[in-house]
Amino acid sequence: MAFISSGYNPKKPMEDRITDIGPQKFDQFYPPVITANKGKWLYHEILEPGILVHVSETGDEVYTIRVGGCRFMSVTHVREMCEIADKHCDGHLRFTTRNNIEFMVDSKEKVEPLKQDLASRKFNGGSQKFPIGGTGAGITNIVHTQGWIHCHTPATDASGTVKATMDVLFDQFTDMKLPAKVRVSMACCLNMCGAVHCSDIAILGYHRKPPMIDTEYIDKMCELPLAVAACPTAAIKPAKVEFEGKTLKSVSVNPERCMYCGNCYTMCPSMPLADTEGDGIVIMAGGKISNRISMPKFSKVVVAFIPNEQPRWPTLTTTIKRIVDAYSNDANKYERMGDWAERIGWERFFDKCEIEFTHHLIDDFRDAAYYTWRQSTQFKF
Amino acid sequence: MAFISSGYNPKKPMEDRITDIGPQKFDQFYPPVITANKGKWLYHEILEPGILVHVSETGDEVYTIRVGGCRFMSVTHVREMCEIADKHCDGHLRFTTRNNIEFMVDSKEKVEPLKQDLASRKFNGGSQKFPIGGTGAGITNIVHTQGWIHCHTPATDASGTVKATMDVLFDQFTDMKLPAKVRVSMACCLNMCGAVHCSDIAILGYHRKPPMIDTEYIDKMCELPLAVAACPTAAIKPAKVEFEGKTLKSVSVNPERCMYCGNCYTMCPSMPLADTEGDGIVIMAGGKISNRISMPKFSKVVVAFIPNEQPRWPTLTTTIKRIVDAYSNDANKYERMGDWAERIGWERFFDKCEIEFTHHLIDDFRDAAYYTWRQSTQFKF
Amino acid sequence: MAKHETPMIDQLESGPWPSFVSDLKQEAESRAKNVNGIDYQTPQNVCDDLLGVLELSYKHGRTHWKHGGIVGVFGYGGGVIGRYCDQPETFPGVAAFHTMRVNQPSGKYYTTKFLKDLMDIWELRGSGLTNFHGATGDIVLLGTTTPQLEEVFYDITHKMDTDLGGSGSNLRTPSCCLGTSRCEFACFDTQAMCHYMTNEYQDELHRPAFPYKFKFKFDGCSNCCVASIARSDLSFIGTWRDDIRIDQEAVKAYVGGEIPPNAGAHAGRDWGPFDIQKEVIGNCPTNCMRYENGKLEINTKECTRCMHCINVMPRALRIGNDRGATICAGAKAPILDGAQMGTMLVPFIKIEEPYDEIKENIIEPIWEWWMEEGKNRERLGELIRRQSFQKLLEVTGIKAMAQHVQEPRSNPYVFWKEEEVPGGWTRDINEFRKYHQR
Amino acid sequence: MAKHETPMIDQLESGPWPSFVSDLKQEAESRAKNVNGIDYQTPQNVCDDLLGVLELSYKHGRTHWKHGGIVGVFGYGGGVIGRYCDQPETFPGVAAFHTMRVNQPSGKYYTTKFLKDLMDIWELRGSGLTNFHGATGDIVLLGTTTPQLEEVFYDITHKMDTDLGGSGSNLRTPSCCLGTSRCEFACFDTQAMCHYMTNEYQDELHRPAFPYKFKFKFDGCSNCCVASIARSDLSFIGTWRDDIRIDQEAVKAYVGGEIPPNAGAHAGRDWGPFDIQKEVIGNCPTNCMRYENGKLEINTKECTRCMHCINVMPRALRIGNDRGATICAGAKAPILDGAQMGTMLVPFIKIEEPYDEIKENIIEPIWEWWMEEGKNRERLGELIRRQSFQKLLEVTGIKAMAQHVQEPRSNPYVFWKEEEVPGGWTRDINEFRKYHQR
Ligand code: SRM
Ligand code: SRM
Ligand code: SRM
Ligand code: SRM
Ligand code: SF4
Ligand code: SF4
Ligand code: SF4
Ligand code: SF4
Ligand code: SF4
Ligand code: SF4
Ligand code: SF4
Ligand code: SF4
Repeated sequence: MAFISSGYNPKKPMEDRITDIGPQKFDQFYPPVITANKGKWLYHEILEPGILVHVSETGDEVYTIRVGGCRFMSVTHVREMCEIADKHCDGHLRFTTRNNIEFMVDSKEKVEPLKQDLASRKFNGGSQKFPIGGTGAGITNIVHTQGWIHCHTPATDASGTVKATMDVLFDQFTDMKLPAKVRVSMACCLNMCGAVHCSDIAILGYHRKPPMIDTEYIDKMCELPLAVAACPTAAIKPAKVEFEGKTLKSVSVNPERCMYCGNCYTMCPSMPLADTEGDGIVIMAGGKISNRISMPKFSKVVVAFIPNEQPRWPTLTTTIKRIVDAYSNDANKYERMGDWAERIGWERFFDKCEIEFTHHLIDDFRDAAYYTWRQSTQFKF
Repeated sequence: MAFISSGYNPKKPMEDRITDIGPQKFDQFYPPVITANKGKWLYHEILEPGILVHVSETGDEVYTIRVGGCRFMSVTHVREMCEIADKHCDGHLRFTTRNNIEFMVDSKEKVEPLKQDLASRKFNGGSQKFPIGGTGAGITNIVHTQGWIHCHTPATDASGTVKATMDVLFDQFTDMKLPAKVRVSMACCLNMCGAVHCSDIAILGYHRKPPMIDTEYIDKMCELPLAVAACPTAAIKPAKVEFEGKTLKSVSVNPERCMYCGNCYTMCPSMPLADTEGDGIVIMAGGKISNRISMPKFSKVVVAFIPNEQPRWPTLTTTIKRIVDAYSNDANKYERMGDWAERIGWERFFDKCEIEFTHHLIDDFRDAAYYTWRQSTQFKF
Repeated sequence: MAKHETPMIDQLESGPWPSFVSDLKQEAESRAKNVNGIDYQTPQNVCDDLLGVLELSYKHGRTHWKHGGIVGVFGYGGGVIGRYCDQPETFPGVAAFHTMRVNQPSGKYYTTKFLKDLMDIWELRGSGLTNFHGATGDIVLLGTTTPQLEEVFYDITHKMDTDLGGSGSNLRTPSCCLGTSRCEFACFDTQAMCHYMTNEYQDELHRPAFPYKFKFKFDGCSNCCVASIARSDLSFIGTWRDDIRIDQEAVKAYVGGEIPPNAGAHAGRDWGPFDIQKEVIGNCPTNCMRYENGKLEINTKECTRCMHCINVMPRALRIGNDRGATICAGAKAPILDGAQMGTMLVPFIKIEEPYDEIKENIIEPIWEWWMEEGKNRERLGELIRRQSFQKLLEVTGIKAMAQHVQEPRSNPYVFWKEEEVPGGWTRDINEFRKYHQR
Repeated sequence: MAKHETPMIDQLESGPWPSFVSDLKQEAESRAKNVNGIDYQTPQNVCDDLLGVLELSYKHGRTHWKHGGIVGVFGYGGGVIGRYCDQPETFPGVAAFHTMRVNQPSGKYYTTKFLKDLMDIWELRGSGLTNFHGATGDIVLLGTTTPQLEEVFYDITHKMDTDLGGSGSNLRTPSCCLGTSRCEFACFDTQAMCHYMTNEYQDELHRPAFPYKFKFKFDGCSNCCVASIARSDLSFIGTWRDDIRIDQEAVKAYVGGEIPPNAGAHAGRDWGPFDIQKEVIGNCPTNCMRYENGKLEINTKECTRCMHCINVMPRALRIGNDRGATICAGAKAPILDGAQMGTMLVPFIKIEEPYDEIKENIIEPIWEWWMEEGKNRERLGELIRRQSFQKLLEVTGIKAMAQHVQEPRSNPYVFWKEEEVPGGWTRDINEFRKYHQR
């Protein structure tokens, strides 16, 4: 490889430097029909799963075909999208807040050819490149995080668990048969980069072992007081350790107090948590974000642990499928999963989803835990 | 006065001593109709405010006339009750869990004479001795505590605030026009001996000044470490103080951290809180205890402070009356005050009750405070 | 003539509600007159001085009782609250003004004989002032001098076959709703159980050995007329497991307007004709009822036994036959860390004398745990919060179930036990570093 | 031929959902073939080695990325996440594999030209792998070597007129829903505001001066399509104050079954004919709607603008005309003390460029407070909890109102300010003792 310079001169980093310009202005990217009708939209309709029309007071219409994106995308794949957008959409496209791709056309005739084109494209392995769906009362793309592809703290993989789960939920991506939207989210550790804490179903990577201490290196690599201070449960104490005849500064972790949050590891590389058997997945359910009907709410832990069963995590995916099916059969129209669980009572949620309730699901984190216990004689046997 | 011995011999305290016998068995006190029908009651009906009938599967009936008791009662007053019970009820009566008195008779004919008799009795000052009422969808007796009659920590009086309030709510005691029961409770300090924390309306004595420190005496009279440990907000620190040339062990109180709970005073007489201008009343509302329809719930602080306006506390009583009226006008049948407030939204509660919302009413006590803030865009302007 | 001028509290004599001031004055007068020539063992003018000190408090807006006062009867660690006036020169009659807590009979039924006998003792030996009843449930005898404490105790035990109640760090006087004695909703005999427990645990009641106070209360059903769920460390609340018994004819009578709804509780206002759909079905918190073609159906499986429908139609609906109680734990007043409601611990347990299962599996293991782990002045509810509800389950050997929670935890911070995690917690960093370079 | 055997992750190629493994292989193949003869500045086999290291992670059930890595571009404190493989000998292609966060255009509309240009740069200088988009909203360019960081930065700024996004203790890349551009529910131009704030606060975005990260998100209405209320320190959510606009004819068309409810969102299942009572009126959380005699009425005063009725009947109901936004503060993920939702701070504010009121009265005072008082790694939400919501009100000069709370406090532990209490806190114990003896 020969180094190709962009023009940047490391000796004079400020030369020709452009900084703080921010992103390009969004409206330069609008398709013409959007520019012409911005702020004038009257209503929309979902014509079929994945296909929306928005109608403007000018009489204009924009047809949107939404396709599943796996977010982790290659240059080649992005170029293929561009090729499609060039062919059908005058060179415009957009991405949604949940990492789907939207192709927009300005008349109904253009929909069918676009649709055909998208549906025809498959990866070598057989999976669809651009599955159409993700609208209305169904399941859309799973927002997720890095996992074993790029991060240092994951307790499971992100792309893999998502692929396995979306395969199982694919019907719900392409039809709109659920009582309401079901938003599935994935985060590979407690940092919860996907903000999965308010999802109908959350897949969460979780460590279950206190950190190891790399005694020999810890004092060299970490600011010990920072590691001590990082621990939310005060499980870490400074310690002196004998190592090969020398007394080293280190820390000790009280395993009884540790909740495996990895916050110490974030501050200190000499305290790794990852463990083949310790690591796995927590399933949370019943959260939501929209203020529609009910207020936003947090997801609740419904399965305390599922081991990592890569590559396809069957226990995880069948459990999720069971939850979705139970919800689908039982909830009212417009009723989000958490609202359903609250209406029937969480004790019934566990019955209907055939999930065993275990002591892990009772809150014991801080004082506020109390507010989740049942302070009433109202319960179902 | 000549000392009259009961038989107790202080020199030989164990002589003839009877201990640990507990109370007499309850069933010795039953009126015959209760003995005969215990466990066999079929149903009851409130014939008019204060008058209940319970019908047994044996066909027997018991008529109960409930009368308001001010709980603080003299021997003379109790004897008067006994006289009534002897005359009408074969020498039986009972007290309710809210300090009312119940006279029971076993046939309908006996009701009217008893009623007449009760209604005819008045104190010299003009108040009724035995007001009939306290049943059904109305207001019953206010449970309360000692106040200035007997306790060392009150921030207001108990019997006086209750008398003033019951006079204002007297109509609601004798009719049954409210949407549901409204339970008013009173406690004269944060110890809340009346368990007013789950009442539709709670009258609560509250200090607003940090304790004074009786420097000269504190080390003699208190276990300083106990006083320090008693403080829930860690506002108290051990301190050394110069006093008339001597260095005395004492404590210091950080007024910023003090929430005037009086817990230190409970442990240490040299830290009194009482203050004419600091002390007064908090009004709480919307709590309930029964599990009927909705679950039990805590009362919420709706007025942060009302000064002590003895002897009749007009601001307190008119505020309470306003709350009761607003509730009465607006709530649904069977709807308790807290359920009403939640249905219309607490912002409307303040509007309808014409109470000003102040920053004091926002929870800032510990972590759980957060759960009472509004995490939604759903609110009413 | 009154001993003290009391212009402020005099204003509390007017108005319809019984005036405690008038009553107090009547007692003062009775003692002044002393028609029966009693040799009062507490100052004759105790009531006058109480009026006086109360007036002074009204003037100052502050109490005039000194802090605490350690007095009691021999061998008991509670039952008496010592109290001294902080202006004894001005009010010598109440210079010492202790209260005694007399354990009420469960359910608070009385014969006039009992009351009169008690009043005789208290007129002689005390202030002649009482509370019927204290907030915990006791008969509170309000105000006497130190030497009279033992005398009163002797009298009530010997003459009245009755004992003192609790105070201090011990079991407090248990109390209950009237239960089966006069209520058709009662799912167990609250009075019997309350009486039994009071006697069974006399030692715990009289001799403080706990970290702090402990309260039992017994409610016959979830209407909770003794407020157990809000103010007892262990509350026993009646419930049932089978069907609500329905008398369809009576339902029709309600629908037809022949019987007033809710036993007439709303009769004071015209709420319009009874609407079973709106008033009963529509208010059922679980939506488990249907009224169609003149027939009421309840889906028992979904019913949470909230009592609403039964309260509204007591002549048509009756509690089930398979009765018992739900046990909640940890209720308390707000000091120190905020109030707590009782948390549901045992969803259903049969209530049968001698209550062995409850004593051996619930009450005593909880006390042991609390006595072992509880800090000074830490209520059970606070200990549960500090050490977790799971710990309470362990201690009582109860399996966690979804019924224990209103909702599962929303934070994922699950603490695992080492034995639950394969391989345990001891790991070899060098083994790890073989696969993961620094 | 693949460089590494990948039997486990190969199994993720089957099934209908787009396979990232297939895509990764396609890129590996493209780089291996290099049809266009590119002089790749990142190892040509970077994708092969990523496949390999991923397979190893699947085998071990553990990540193979080392902790952290401090790299970046000159003058910026964020925008790059350093990453090194912990098996560099086996997977030299990904030995260094840093990501760059490129600030997306607000609303994520693109021209193919822009994307293709960016892809050209990234194919040359990076792994050819991306995330469209990162969870915060950036375009994530996934995997390059240290020397390429400045080159990519130079290219995107010079050739693409585009900047890096945030990482580290600074303002993070703001993001928004598509707003008025294609949504009839939008109450303000989310993209315009997002773009404005991104540019206005470039310094805060690129140069970490905060105690921790800070996020803005902009939602056009309370459907919250960018989830602002759950994951932004300050979230701006569109709303209105006047009446929902009703087209009564269209309402009738819905009732008559001529228009599918909820814009056809439920069309996949037969839910029976549309029932306006049950589906709209009955689901309105405030019960403020009536449909009688073919006319829909909404009591605006009681409406909480939850969007439900509008969502169900978008052709009949439209947001009001007096539009603005609600501002919520303090949302965050669960680390450290549990997740937080945004708390409503400003019920309504007009949204008009240049947003002076918002900047001067809300954003900047909040930042000042947080920079002054916030601890290291303390999010705004945590600071509010620690110092009280009242403090946030003080800092922003907003008056407390009932709207700020879901319910008032249930503990009575009100902290008073000395100036609020007559006489203040300094008292004379000797004066007190004149009236109250020890
Ligand atoms: C395109 C997108 C915004 C964007 O800027 O990219 C979008 C677009 C629309 N949303 Fe959304 N929402 C989008 C993410 C969200 C999110 C965010 C999320 O899930 O992370 C939410 C919050 C979800 C939650 O509460 O957990 C969201 C909650 C809603 C709701 C409320 C649904 C509910 O029942 O609570 C509506 C109203 C509705 O569906 O009737 C809505 C309605 C809509 C409408 C109908 C608005 C309109 O008039 O155009 C759009 C098409 C809906 C559809 O897909 O069926 N949108 N919408 C996002 C598409 C994501 C995707 O690829 O699937
Ligand atoms: C006598 C007493 C029990 C005792 O052992 O002394 C009692 C007796 C009855 N209660 Fe009660 N309750 C008694 C205190 C309570 C309490 C405790 C309290 O207020 O401190 C409560 C809980 C209140 C709360 O939730 O805040 C209570 C909540 C109920 C309820 C539920 C009401 C509700 O709407 O939530 C019912 C059902 C009803 O009224 O239909 C009820 C029903 C009844 C019935 C109808 C039961 C029956 O079949 O006999 C009794 C007569 C009701 C009436 O007065 O209208 N009782 N009841 C207590 C009378 C107190 C008084 O003097 O006024
Ligand atoms: C007499 C009585 C009030 C009344 O007027 O009825 C009472 C009076 C006192 N209570 Fe109480 N409590 C009384 C029932 C209660 C109740 C209600 C109940 O038991 O159902 C409660 C709330 C329930 C609970 O236990 O949580 C109650 C919660 C307290 C507390 C706070 C306890 C806590 O854990 O939060 C204290 C403070 C303490 O113990 O230091 C307290 C302390 C006190 C003391 C002993 C004052 C003190 O600081 O030491 C009071 C003595 C007053 C006096 O001079 O006579 N009292 N106390 C009640 C007992 C009479 C009886 O035996 O029947
Ligand atoms: C790349 C991204 C995940 C993704 O795959 O999309 C990401 C990746 C990381 N996040 Fe994140 N966060 C990403 C969006 C989020 C979000 C979502 C959002 O912004 O809407 C959240 C939750 C919202 C919030 O901020 O509360 C989030 C909450 C965290 C946290 C916990 C912060 C907290 O206060 O609780 C951490 C821990 C930390 O900062 O030390 C964290 C830390 C990290 C680090 C830097 C790991 C670390 O320990 O230092 C991750 C680097 C991964 C890598 O190797 O590339 N990340 N992180 C997202 C940023 C891409 C982008 O710029 O668009
Ligand atoms: S959730 Fe955790 S493991 Fe996953 S990308 Fe974020 S910080 Fe990394
Ligand atoms: S993992 Fe979390 S709880 Fe455990 S020691 Fe580290 S910081 Fe503390
Ligand atoms: S509430 Fe406070 S002041 Fe009143 S009796 Fe109880 S402890 Fe005393
Ligand atoms: S009153 Fe309460 S908060 Fe104040 S110093 Fe005393 S114990 Fe502490
Ligand atoms: S709690 Fe139930 S059983 Fe006891 S009196 Fe009240 S209604 Fe009757
Ligand atoms: S008891 Fe309550 S939950 Fe059960 S059927 Fe009656 S109203 Fe419904
Ligand atoms: S948040 Fe509201 S305005 Fe924005 S896209 Fe969603 S529905 Fe439209
Ligand atoms: S927006 Fe929501 S609250 Fe307002 S009328 Fe519609 S459904 Fe009701």
